[in-house]
Amino acid sequence: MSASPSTGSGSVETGAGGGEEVLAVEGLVQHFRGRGSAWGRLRGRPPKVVKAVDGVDLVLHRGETLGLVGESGCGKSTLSRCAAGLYTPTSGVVRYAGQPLHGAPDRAQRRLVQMVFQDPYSSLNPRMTVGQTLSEILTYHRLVPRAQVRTRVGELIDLVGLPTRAVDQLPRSFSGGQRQRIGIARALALEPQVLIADEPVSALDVSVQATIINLLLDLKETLGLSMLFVSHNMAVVRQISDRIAVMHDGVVVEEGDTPEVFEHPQHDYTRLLLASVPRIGGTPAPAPATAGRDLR
Amino acid sequence: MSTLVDGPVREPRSAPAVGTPVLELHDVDVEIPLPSGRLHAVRGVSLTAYAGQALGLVGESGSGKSLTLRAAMDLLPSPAVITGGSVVVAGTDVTGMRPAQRREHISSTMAMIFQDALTALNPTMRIGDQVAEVPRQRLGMSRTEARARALDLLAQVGIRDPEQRYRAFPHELSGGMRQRVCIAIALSAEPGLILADEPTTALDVTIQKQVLDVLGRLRRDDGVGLVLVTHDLAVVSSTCSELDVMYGGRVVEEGATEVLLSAPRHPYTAALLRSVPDPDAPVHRLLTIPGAPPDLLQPIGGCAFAPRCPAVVDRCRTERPPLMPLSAGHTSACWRAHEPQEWPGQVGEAAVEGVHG
Amino acid sequence: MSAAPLTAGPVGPGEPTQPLQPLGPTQPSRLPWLRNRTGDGVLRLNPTLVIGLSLLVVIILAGVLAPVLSPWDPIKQDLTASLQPPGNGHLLGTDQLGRDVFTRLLYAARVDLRVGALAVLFPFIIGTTLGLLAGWFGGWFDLVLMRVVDMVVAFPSFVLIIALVFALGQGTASIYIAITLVGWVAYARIVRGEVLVAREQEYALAARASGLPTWRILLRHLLPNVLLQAFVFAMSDVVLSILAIVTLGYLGLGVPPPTPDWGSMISEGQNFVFTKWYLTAVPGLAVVVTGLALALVADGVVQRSGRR
Amino acid sequence: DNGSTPSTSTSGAAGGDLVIVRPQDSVSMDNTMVFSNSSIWVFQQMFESLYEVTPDGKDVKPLLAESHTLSDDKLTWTFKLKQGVKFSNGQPMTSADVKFSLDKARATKGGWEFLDVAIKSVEAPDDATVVIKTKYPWSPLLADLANFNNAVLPKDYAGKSHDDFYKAPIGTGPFVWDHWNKGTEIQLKKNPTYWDAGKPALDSVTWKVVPDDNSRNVQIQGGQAQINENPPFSTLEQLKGQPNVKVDLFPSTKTDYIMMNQNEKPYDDVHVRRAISYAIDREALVKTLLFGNGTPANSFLMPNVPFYDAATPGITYDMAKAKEEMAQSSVPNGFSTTFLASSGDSTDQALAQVLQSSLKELGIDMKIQNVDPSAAHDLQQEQKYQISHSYWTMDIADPDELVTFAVDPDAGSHSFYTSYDNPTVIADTKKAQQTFDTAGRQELYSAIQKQAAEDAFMGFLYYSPFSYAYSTKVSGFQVYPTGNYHLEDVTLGS
Amino acid sequence: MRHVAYVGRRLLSTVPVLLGISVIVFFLIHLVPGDPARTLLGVRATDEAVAALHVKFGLDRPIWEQYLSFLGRLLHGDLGRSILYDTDVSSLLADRLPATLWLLVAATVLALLISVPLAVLAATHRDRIADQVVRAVPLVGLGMPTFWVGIMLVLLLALKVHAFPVSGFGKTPVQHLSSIVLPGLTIALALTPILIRSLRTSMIGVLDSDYVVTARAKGLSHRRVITAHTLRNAAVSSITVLGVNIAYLVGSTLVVERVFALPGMGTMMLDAIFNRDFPVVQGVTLVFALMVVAVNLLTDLAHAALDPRIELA
Ligand SMILES: Nc1ncnc2c1ncn2[C@@H]1O[C@H](COP(=O)(O)OP(=O)(O)OP(=O)(O)O)[C@@H](O)[C@H]1O
Ligand SMILES: Nc1ncnc2c1ncn2[C@@H]1O[C@H](COP(=O)(O)OP(=O)(O)OP(=O)(O)O)[C@@H](O)[C@H]1O
Ligand SMILES: [Mg+2]
Ligand SMILES: [Mg+2]
Ligand code: NI
Repeated sequence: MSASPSTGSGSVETGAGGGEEVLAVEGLVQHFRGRGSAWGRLRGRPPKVVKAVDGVDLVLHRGETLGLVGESGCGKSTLSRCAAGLYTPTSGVVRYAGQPLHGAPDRAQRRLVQMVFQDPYSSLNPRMTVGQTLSEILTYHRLVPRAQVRTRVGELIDLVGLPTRAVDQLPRSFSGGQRQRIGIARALALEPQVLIADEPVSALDVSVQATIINLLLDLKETLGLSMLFVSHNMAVVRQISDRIAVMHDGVVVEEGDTPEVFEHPQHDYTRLLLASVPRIGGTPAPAPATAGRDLR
Repeated sequence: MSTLVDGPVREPRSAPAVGTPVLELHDVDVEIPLPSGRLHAVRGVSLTAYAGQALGLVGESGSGKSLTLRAAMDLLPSPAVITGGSVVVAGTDVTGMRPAQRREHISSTMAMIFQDALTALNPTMRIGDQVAEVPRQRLGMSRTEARARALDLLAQVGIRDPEQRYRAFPHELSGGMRQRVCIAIALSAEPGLILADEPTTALDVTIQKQVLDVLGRLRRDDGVGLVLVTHDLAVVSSTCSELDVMYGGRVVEEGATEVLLSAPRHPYTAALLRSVPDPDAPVHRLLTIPGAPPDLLQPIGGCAFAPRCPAVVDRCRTERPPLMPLSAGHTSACWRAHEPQEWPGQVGEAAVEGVHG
Repeated sequence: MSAAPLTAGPVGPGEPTQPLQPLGPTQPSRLPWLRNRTGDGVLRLNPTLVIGLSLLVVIILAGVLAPVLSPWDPIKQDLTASLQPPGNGHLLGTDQLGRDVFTRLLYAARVDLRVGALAVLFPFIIGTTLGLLAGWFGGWFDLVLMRVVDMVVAFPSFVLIIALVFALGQGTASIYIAITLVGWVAYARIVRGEVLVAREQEYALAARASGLPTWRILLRHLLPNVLLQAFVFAMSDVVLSILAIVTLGYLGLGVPPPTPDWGSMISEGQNFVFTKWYLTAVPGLAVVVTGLALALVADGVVQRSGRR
Repeated sequence: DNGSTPSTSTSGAAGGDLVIVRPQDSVSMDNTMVFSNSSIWVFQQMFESLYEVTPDGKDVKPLLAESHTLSDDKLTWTFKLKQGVKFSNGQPMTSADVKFSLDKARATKGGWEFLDVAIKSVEAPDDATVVIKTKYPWSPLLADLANFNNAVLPKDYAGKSHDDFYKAPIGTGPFVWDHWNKGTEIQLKKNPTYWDAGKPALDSVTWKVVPDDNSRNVQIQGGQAQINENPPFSTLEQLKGQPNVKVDLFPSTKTDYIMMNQNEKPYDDVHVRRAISYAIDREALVKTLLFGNGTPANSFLMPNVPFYDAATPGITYDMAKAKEEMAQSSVPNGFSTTFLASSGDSTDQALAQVLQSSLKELGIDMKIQNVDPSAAHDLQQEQKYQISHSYWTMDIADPDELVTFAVDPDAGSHSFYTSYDNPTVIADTKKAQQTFDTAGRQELYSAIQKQAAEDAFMGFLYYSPFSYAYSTKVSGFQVYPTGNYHLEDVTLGS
Repeated sequence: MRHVAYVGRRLLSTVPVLLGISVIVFFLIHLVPGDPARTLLGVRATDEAVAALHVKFGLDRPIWEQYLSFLGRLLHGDLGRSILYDTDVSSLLADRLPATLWLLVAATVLALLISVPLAVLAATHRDRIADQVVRAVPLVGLGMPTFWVGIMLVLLLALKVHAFPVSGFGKTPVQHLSSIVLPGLTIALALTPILIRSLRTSMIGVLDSDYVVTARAKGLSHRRVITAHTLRNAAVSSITVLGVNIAYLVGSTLVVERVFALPGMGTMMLDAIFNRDFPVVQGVTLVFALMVVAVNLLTDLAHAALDPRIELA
């Protein structure tokens, strides 16, 4: 897989994941202005700028899972939120099937890229039952006739492996893993083509983490979803991704097929990352070449 | 990852000889009175931590790991209380001591570090002062002595430019540095044992490694014992020689890490092991553990894991299995510990099926 | 390989065989703050809330049932029975104009609770709306609104209320207007702050990701979640409003006579503090108890919501 | 001064600072312009007039004048001045000062000059003699001269401008100016060169503003103040119960009225006014509002004023008659009206509520409109009210001041702001001003009082005394029916 | 150094607020019905005299013109002349300011003296009897009208016990000090419920935090844990609460000064309102607002000084 920017919109490339390109991130830059003071703003003093994403090109193919790894704060979440069309990028575009995603007037278009969030506790409205959360979007997007909303909600809940009675419960009566399932059901309700999962398992216990990973793998297979999977857990990423992009300080430093990246890392940072991964039973890996680097 | 800046190697004042028990828990019970009833969070836990040895403590979220450590440190969050058993620190039973005396005894023998270093540091105090606080307040050093000691400690945990960092506030440091400051604080009382409650969960892998390396070095060079709580088996595997697995407030399996991880003799340990993805060997599907952890508000008749156990037999539901020795230093609380090969094939069978992709 | 069917059955060896906590009735209570933490809809109240609510109910009942509880008319005077000591059919004696103090105390509960609640209702609505919009949209609207808030906040609210009641003339309407003009800022601030936090919560992002329109996100997703703090503040605000009314009464600008209200009762009784102390102490106590009840309710609600 | 001293001993130790607490501050020391009692009672300690009111309030006696003679045509008054009187700046008082003062007093606008309208000229033939000519025979002249607006000030304000003079006034009185912290306190010091040797006993007097009723009471008990100016009647009972506190009720000329604006229907109907007047239970008001410390009023004049007629058949409480009158009126079935009340004035509030419930029986639906005191004052004077409450205290020892104010619509006050207009009464008023013999005046004033009561142009409520609470250390303190007091006789014990 | 620049910037940023305040003050007071000239001149004032006074005080000009000249004079530090007392408002204010400042300082100090120890007691004995009592008793205070509390305090501590003067302000600083205790206490009692609750809540939050557990794990004495690790951090959030309530505190001087006959700005304000003395009302309100703004600035600074995480940007 090439790390080079795709050439022009709508161009079809084939990679390890196979299939046409569904989501393309081109030259994406996302800066945040620091809070700054009101007075400073009045005087036009430039507030501090955080360069969260600083020029990223990525391509996601149909049916493929792209893993995005990198240390904490390197801009993974920002990139994925941009990719889901939630932020207006400072510059660059995100295209879905060749069409710019952001500012798309068509709500049908925007629903095709959906997101699962990291924190299972804050990503559900605490005052809406699961049924309300799901039927709200179904009704609003007129995905099914009104009369069938309830049936569809039942199907979705079933799909993510929750019991039917969960419909009338508030999020707080669910465990973290169950909440994350609700989050996935919500994303799936919109029948998306692309699922962006921003560290969906990092807040979960290992055993629960396994069930969610399995669920995502199954969904991908049965629904043919394309997925951008963000994580800092190398093992998890290896388990789920076809391709991997390694991010460092707002830019993608390495990209390639999963086994390739794991076995023949090119970039120093990737090597450091892999060397740091603890392994069960494995003797501690030898110190990487970059050892001794100051820790920021 | 850091190379340790060479400071003067110090012999910890109170460090017992390697191999002597520093902390012994005997049948400790911790209960939390809640409006909805008494939550029996720790149920008769016994464990021993030796000087110079790293003991791992793993288990599902909510299995009572943190409360066990905090019970040992006499730092239970209110309203939790120890309701049974005894805590022996450096050979002395502290359960009957007067609070001030107990506090003094415990904190001069053991120290504790927490998961989130940012919240574990006082945000309004300079980090140097936080490290110097124990030498100054408790060890009776003068201001300059304490300062020198703090600088020394900061250097020991691999903080570059300690002179300059001395005056920094916690929020001005990176996560890994903060965690190392915490370790420096823990070391400032010259403990024989460090209790670490998920010290690396909040860090990413590269920084996690640096922190674990510092802890490992302390153990090797200074003979400081370590109790490491985590739910990451991989971390345990590369850090600890001994391992205790907890489930539902009890220790369910105990033994050498290597043995436990290669040949688990408790179904829970086995299941846990199989649900961890291996960075080097992706599988088609991970094993999961169906069902939910036990409700600790309720009494549990038999084995706490029984409702979720693939190898469950009738006896498991009615009679609680005690920790039973299997081989030297390896015990398991399972009625069927002796016949792992007899456990029915679980869904996890699929796990070894083949490399995916 | 294990391909689970699209719609049927749990996928994989998922956790939920008996995963859910015990459940209550399926239809949860409509009042979110009356649900307990597990959300099972059973009104399992905590002691603080119980005491607070029962006190409040007693006070409200005292007002509502005043005609039943007392044979006297709160307004009818008997100049021959002025300033009677307690006893003789008058539980708390009579006031200067020979009216039964106990009866007036009961009827005053009606007036004060109503005035207090209404005086809080308007600022609550206005402040919450503005705070919600400012917090969500930010930008110049937020900037201007916050500068206005700064200005109003810079005034000692009491000074402003007194000046406004003066300007507008005595009467309950003036009290409402004055308290509203001054009071909305607190709500705007609180709600804005909460919105700034809530809008960064992932559920708000998720609602946006689902392509829901802004008004719906504001009303359905943010408002219910930011209302708690505003509500809690409103509880103490009712007390403050009653106190403001009482103090206006002390300055002679309160609820116009002959309507009984605790404030005017206290100020009428002031000249007798040394001889007939109960004339001021009892209505004073009524204000205190009401304040206590509302504060306990607010406390209980906070405890119940799991926040501290 | 040789007034008899009612309060017992005069043997208190000399010296000391007397602190008087009061609800409001003075407004100004300008004796020709100011109407506020709290100002008047202060500058009266510094300024003296040719005559002064006698302690019973019914007559005048010479003060800075020695004696007077009246010409036969009753138009020329000649006064001999007291000798040896000095101003507090050391300058002796002469007839030139008197002429200057009276000329200034007459020249003001919107002040007390209405008292002096009859004066044609003032002359000073020699240092010790003053001659006053009137435009027509004017019997109340001595009473008018006794008023504070005609006090004797140094000629040409002792070389200062009018404004500067009143910032630190100079007079012949027993006390001299010290300082004034506006809104908090005024202090006067003893005049060491006072002409009445040996007086005053006090070193200084301080008036402090303490708006809260209870605070004033408490300060007397706590020893921080010695005299509490006009404590409300409602607090008298508790004051009497305190050790070391003495409560005195001094006979006054204070009368309270219900004003009815005849410009507003249906108050132009005499039956309505009478009905309302009949519906007022004055006995009950005295009992509840004044706590028994007063008497129902039968006339708009008060018992301590000359020519008051106790026999005037005033209207008394009689509900049956009230209903009868109502039935005869233009609004037999009642009407609705608004009472203008001062907020914060407890008497007003209570009175309004009592009236409200009495009028209900007549089918009159009365609302209470509370406005702050100064707005209430304005609205009354602009006659933008329907029914309201007011009171009056005399300043001089002659009924003319009040009678003109109350029943003569042309005197500037539209008959006490009621627009009452009865030609017979007006004619009698004018005649009385020019009548010198007591019997003749009595006859005229009796007629006026009778007619005014019959017309019920106001509802006369009650006469009430001046209440004062003071420390038992204070002796020699006396208040005159006009409300003023003399502090030169006061001593402070220890 | 960074603090100096910060104060400078904060001061500048109050300018638009103050301007807004001046607008509110000016127009608000003109809503009040009634004519100050008539109020001043009294019963028999002629129309000419009233008109003359109008000219003298500029009351005859259009209102916006009055505002502009008001603002212009304000910039020269001229607050105008009191209509009632015919004195410069600024000199009146100078007379009255000390009592009010004494009162505010006394109230704040007393409030802190009462609430800090109680909050510490409650937070360290969480959910036990001491905590319940400390939490419940001030709640009672929350509902008590200030003037009533004032009267009760006078009855109890001045008249029965003779511990303090009943009212007034005295002449010497020592007298000021003893006279200010009761009024200060009155305001403090109204403030303590709020302070105790916020301080207790933040103390509990801090006590539960990992760094306090760390401090305890270090084996430090209870006293050291409270003073070095808990109070300061708890104060960080409570100081803001105190700042927010300063406006309330300033407002309550209106009533408290009246009850205790203190010659402060609050009583002057009431007098001025009752007499429609516009310039004084404007002046006092401005000074009050300035005080609130200044106190908020101070609390911000204190906050920044206590909490190194605050960026003084
Ligand atoms: N809304 C925002 N405003 C200002 N700065 C932001 C915002 N969101 C993110 N940042 C900053 O941008 C940088 C990248 O943040 P981001 O959350 O994308 O990192 P991440 O890789 O997801 O980290 P983590 O693994 O901790 O989730 C960080 O320095 C962060 O502080
Ligand atoms: N302060 C508390 N109040 C109520 N319940 C508590 C409290 N602290 C712990 N518990 C409960 O006690 C049990 C054990 O908690 P503990 O923190 O020891 O678990 P743990 O093994 O450390 O879990 P984790 O891996 O999530 O940290 C859990 O069920 C937890 O919910
Ligand atoms: Mg992230
Ligand atoms: Mg834990
Ligand atoms: Ni497969």
